[in-house]
Amino acid sequence: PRMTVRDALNSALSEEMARDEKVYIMGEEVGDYQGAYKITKGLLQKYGAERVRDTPITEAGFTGIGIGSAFMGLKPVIEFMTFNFSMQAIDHIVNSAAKTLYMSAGAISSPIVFRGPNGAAAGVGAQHSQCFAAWYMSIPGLKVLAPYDAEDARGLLKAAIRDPDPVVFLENELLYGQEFALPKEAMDEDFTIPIGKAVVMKPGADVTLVAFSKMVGYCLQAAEKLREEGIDAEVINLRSLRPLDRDALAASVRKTNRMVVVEEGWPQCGVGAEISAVVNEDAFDHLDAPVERITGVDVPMPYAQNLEERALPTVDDIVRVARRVTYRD
Amino acid sequence: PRMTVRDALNSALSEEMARDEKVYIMGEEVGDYQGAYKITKGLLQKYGAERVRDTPITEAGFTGIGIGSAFMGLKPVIEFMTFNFSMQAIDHIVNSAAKTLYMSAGAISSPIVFRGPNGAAAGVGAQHSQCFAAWYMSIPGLKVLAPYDAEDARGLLKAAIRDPDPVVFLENELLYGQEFALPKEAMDEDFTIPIGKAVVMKPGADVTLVAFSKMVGYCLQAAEKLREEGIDAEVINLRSLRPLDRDALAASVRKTNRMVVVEEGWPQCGVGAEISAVVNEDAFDHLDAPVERITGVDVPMPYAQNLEERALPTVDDIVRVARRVTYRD
Amino acid sequence: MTIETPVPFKGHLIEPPSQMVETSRGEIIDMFTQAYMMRRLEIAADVLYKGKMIRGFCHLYDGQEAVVVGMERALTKEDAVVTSYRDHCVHLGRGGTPLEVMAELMGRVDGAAKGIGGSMHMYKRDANFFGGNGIVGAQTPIGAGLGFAFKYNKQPNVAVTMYGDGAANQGQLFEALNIAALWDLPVIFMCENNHYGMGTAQERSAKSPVYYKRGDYVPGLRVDGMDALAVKQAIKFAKEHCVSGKGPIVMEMDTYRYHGHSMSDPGSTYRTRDEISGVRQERDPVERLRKLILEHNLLDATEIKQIEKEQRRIVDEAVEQAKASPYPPSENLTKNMNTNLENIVVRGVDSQTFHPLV
Amino acid sequence: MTIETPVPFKGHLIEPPSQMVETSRGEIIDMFTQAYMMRRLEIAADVLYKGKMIRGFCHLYDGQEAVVVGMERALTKEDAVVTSYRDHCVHLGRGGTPLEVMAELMGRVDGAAKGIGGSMHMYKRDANFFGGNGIVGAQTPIGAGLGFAFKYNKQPNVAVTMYGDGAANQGQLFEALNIAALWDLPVIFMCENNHYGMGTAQERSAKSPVYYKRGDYVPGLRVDGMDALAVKQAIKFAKEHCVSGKGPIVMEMDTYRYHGHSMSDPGSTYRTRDEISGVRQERDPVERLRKLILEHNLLDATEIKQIEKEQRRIVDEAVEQAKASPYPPSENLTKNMNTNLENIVVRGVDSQTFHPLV
Ligand SMILES: Cc1ncc(C[n+]2csc(CCOP(=O)(O)OP(=O)(O)O)c2C)c(N)n1
Ligand SMILES: Cc1ncc(C[n+]2csc(CCOP(=O)(O)OP(=O)(O)O)c2C)c(N)n1
Ligand SMILES: [Mg+2]
Ligand SMILES: [Mg+2]
Repeated sequence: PRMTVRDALNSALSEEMARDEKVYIMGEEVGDYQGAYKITKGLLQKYGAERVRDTPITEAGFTGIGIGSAFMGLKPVIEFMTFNFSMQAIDHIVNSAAKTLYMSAGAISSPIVFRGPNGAAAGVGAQHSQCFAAWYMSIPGLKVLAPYDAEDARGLLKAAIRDPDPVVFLENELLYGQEFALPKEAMDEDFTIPIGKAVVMKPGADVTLVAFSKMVGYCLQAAEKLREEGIDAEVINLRSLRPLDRDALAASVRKTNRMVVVEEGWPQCGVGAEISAVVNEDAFDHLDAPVERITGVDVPMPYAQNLEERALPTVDDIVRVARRVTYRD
Repeated sequence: PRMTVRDALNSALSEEMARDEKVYIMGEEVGDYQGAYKITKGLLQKYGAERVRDTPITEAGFTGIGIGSAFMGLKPVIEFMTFNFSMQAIDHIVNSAAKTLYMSAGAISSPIVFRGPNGAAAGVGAQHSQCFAAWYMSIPGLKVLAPYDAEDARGLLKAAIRDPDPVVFLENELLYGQEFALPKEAMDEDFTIPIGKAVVMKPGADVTLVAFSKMVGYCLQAAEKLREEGIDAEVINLRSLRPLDRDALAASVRKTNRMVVVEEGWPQCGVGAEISAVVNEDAFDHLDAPVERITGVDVPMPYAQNLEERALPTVDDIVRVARRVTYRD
Repeated sequence: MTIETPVPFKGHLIEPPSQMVETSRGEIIDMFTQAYMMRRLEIAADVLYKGKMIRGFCHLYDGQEAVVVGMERALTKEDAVVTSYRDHCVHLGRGGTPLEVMAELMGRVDGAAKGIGGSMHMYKRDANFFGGNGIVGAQTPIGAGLGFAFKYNKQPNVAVTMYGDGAANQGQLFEALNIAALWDLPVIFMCENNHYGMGTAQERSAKSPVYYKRGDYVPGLRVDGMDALAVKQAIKFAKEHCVSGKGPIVMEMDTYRYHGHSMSDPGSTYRTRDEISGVRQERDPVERLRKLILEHNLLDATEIKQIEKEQRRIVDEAVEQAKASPYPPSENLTKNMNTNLENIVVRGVDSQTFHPLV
Repeated sequence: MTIETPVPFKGHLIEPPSQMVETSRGEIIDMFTQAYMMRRLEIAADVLYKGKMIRGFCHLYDGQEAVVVGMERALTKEDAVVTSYRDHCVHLGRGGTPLEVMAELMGRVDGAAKGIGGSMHMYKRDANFFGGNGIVGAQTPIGAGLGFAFKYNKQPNVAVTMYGDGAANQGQLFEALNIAALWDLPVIFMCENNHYGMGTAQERSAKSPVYYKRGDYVPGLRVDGMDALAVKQAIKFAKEHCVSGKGPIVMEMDTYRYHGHSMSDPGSTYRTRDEISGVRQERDPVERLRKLILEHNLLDATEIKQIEKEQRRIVDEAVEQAKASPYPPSENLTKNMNTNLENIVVRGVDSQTFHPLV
């Protein structure tokens, strides 16, 4: 079967709501309007206004409410219209959701999912294009997932909703409409993908390309181009940023001896920084070249299309840097 | 002369207020109460209530107000009682202060300083012990400083207030009362330390210890112990986390071929991750061992004293890891 | 001349101003001219968007023109303004040009933010216009900060912070109101109640959608936001209130947006077409100004046509100029990262691509 | 028996309850006993702090005991409570033991959070006590969320979220109030007005320090928070209001803290000693209960002494037990990182120190 990421997310939400009536959705425009990006389409009609809650534009308020209800055992799925607006509520995500289980010595858990589009969209400017992956993956107590394709979207979202811990679920607006093939078992109502495991999208011997979300697609394209040049790239889709699958990363480097990490977010203390450090720690002796990071340029996102394009990694950038670390340039 | 970090900060504030009447201070308990940690002691009396503003406990509100006033050309110094509470206002720090100069194509600048104690204090639990260094240093548009001693405190705070850009200034509560010797020129009213430059606190040949804030002191102590074992450690005080002094880091590694980065914050996507990645990129061929990170344990801060101690790096940890990278263990 | 505004002001903890508005022939004609131009500009933006010349978000202001047109009649450019992403016409009101708006929408160098900001981020520093803010509600403490600076500098000016009915529930608004009231800051908190925040009708987002009273202990005023003269009168009154040291005031401008929220919203799923056409017919701010001109014989129909033609020409020309305006040069990608560039190096997409600073 | 509370309730958008409070001999004695114990416990904490047995922050509740004591008379443990860092006595009110509080303050395994939480973070899940929150104001939407769950689950219970006069200006409170009111959530927003937020007197932090009216469009009630019977009456009334589907209510408990804000604050730089001793003499909540007992001849002086002795013994014993309680075992450092530990590995201070998960 084939499915768009949007339908994958939508069907996962719907099935989990059908399965467990403690699951409810809350956010701006998720009900009547069917979601700003239509991820929640039809859910209000199916599950009613008690379980599909349109909120005022008050992120701190409704995030805190969601967490309080999770403390009581409900399983809210909080939609941020985009993760940019999660900054208004980030104190609650960190101090109320992530830390409470630990602070309470295990007494109070927060089975809650925070989801929405993250990172760069197209032509929306500096305040609407930020990637929050690195910030959230730095927080103990959270789990942080980033699906790439429709299979990921279904399997990870279901796993997130079923997980008893707070999960930050980073989607990508530009992937919503993209269609992917997915295995038949991914259509199963109980299909979940384990949290904390990366997946090798394409095995290879010469260099490892690591990415999450949209950049996985770029890496696959780059691998294709590299193949034509005789460079056999392995592509790893991280899927889970916290817990991070250190073993998968080290195993791949032990095979390829080279790694390039690709993300759209800013470089300093980004996801790539962590992976570079981790691979250094776990597989230094196997590295034949420095771990290279490809990232968004270290500037707020410009609006003009030509600059926006230059502010973000391209498939060619990946090819170029992969050549460099394999000493083919 | 000798001076506590508290007096260094206080004198820097006072002198800058005397120098430029556009400088004012705003925050909770900064006036009447003389500051929760007494950093602003005496300033209300000297400069009056118009320039030393006690606020309600509404971080988003007063931070936004500070930024608005900076847009108009005032030079606010915003005190967060601790940086933990900056999360309530972080959207303004990032989206209003850091990004506006760029978004406005240079038209509107934000000469503002956000300061206060950051990171672990003692016995204050999970919600009051977080280190925000990595988060803020990931944001283009900001400058991020972290003083260690009294000299840093004076020179960097003065530089921050005079700088036309938004500066996040991360202090450490446990250092406030600590007294340091400082050179006579640091007492000068116009003494500033350049933003973006690290300083070598102790030169050495065998391994580089990199830190900021309180951990610089730990590294100096570790270097002392290492000396006794015949390991000559170089200690770098970063001072500035953004811009990061990549050249100083690479230069040191080219000399010592080994690096250990120490911080109290969480590991994932931390300051150490960035430095590990940067050194990989800039000086991979000079590394004789993986760049090692020493960090806070990846958990929220526990309250019990025995666990709190175990949650944070010690001087012995630094010694131990330095031995490891120099292959002396 | 004096004209009576049809809808009475409503005051909260304050005596509202008179409905009799002092104005002049020139002022009414100017207001019509400006409102008409704004209308044409937003319609042109709509067309360009559909033609894929504008991308991303694009929040049009048609329907709400009287708010800006009336407001600017009572302010000087020494006063400060900050608004939301729905900022095209606010930029024009502050003296910005149609070319600046159009070029910004297309991401070109002649734009208000040289193509860097985009639809939501226009600024005019020399007229104290501080944007254009994409974060709902964030402009309210910023606006209070602009007022803070006036007070600090002992300048007899006022800051206006414009926000929507949806934004009116944001916590930081209440934080800013409290501080502004405590410190007597000269700030007009101006809620443009167009009755919807995206697809959410005011009653679904606010328990008390009576925005001029939402300041609780802060005085408030409700104004017919479709009537430029009423707006002028109200802002004049509010500015006097603020500048005289009485602290902030909350205003509710009862207005309406014709377009959907942004371009991807048809704007017709959460409200009826009848509702929209009803407002158009009975309360349209441009038509109201036209009617005033005709009623008071300030111009005849041909002269009005002449104005319209001229304004259309101005907008068309701006569109053409904007289309001809170049994209920003690529070195602008890293321009204006900081004001003080000492020791600043901007990392590019990989470790060997460091950008020059210009 | 029925006792008239001396201070009238004040209502906002609501008819206040009667001053005649239904009670009983047993209830009054119990309330005295509990309030007395709380007082002793906080005094013991003060001593231990000065003896360096407790570290970090420590926010004492003495002076405010009537709020918790009265509140718990009107709630069941099915109802939910969340409060700020000033949580020791709230924990006791929810049925927690003095040992749990004392051991937590000393960071020992017998503490309410096994020594992990500390002074500001006590919890009692089986009595629906959700902490203990160190972030000023953050407990208000959380409390609304507890109420949300009651409504969702169709349980006839109420959630109480307790916050200070300083917290009453926090934006997220207004966000939570609006949502709670829109959705008729059964939530009591209970402001404990002790007139200071750290060193800031209420008038310096709030333009309108009339906290029972600060919900604006939400009904409110002002209560003598030094009078446990008044508090009981008010919470009973408020719970009925909320559970009957009328939505939230805002309460202002007029109360006082004797100690400084936390232990580093002498508490005497921003208020006069006369003010403090005046409250002690005229309004002390423990003494008021004692007076009720004596006035109504519920016990004689010796019997009261007996109770006091017993409560002191309980507290002293708790202190001793707490001192004897071990520190948490070191493997607890990484305990409870997550509920589902699949694939979780906790990194220690360096790359080779991975902690076992327990
Ligand atoms: C903090 C935040 N949350 C959500 C959004 C997404 N958003 C943009 S505009 C908008 C509706 C705002 O409505 P209103 O305040 O009434 O202004 P209007 O668009 O009607 O002018 C929303 C939800 C945002 N930009 N910022
Ligand atoms: C968001 C936030 N800002 C600041 C602080 C520091 N702080 C802790 S308690 C407090 C005063 C709170 O006063 P109030 O709400 O009146 O409660 P009280 O202490 O009187 O019980 C402050 C400023 C904090 N913990 N959280
Ligand atoms: Mg609106
Ligand atoms: Mg208080």
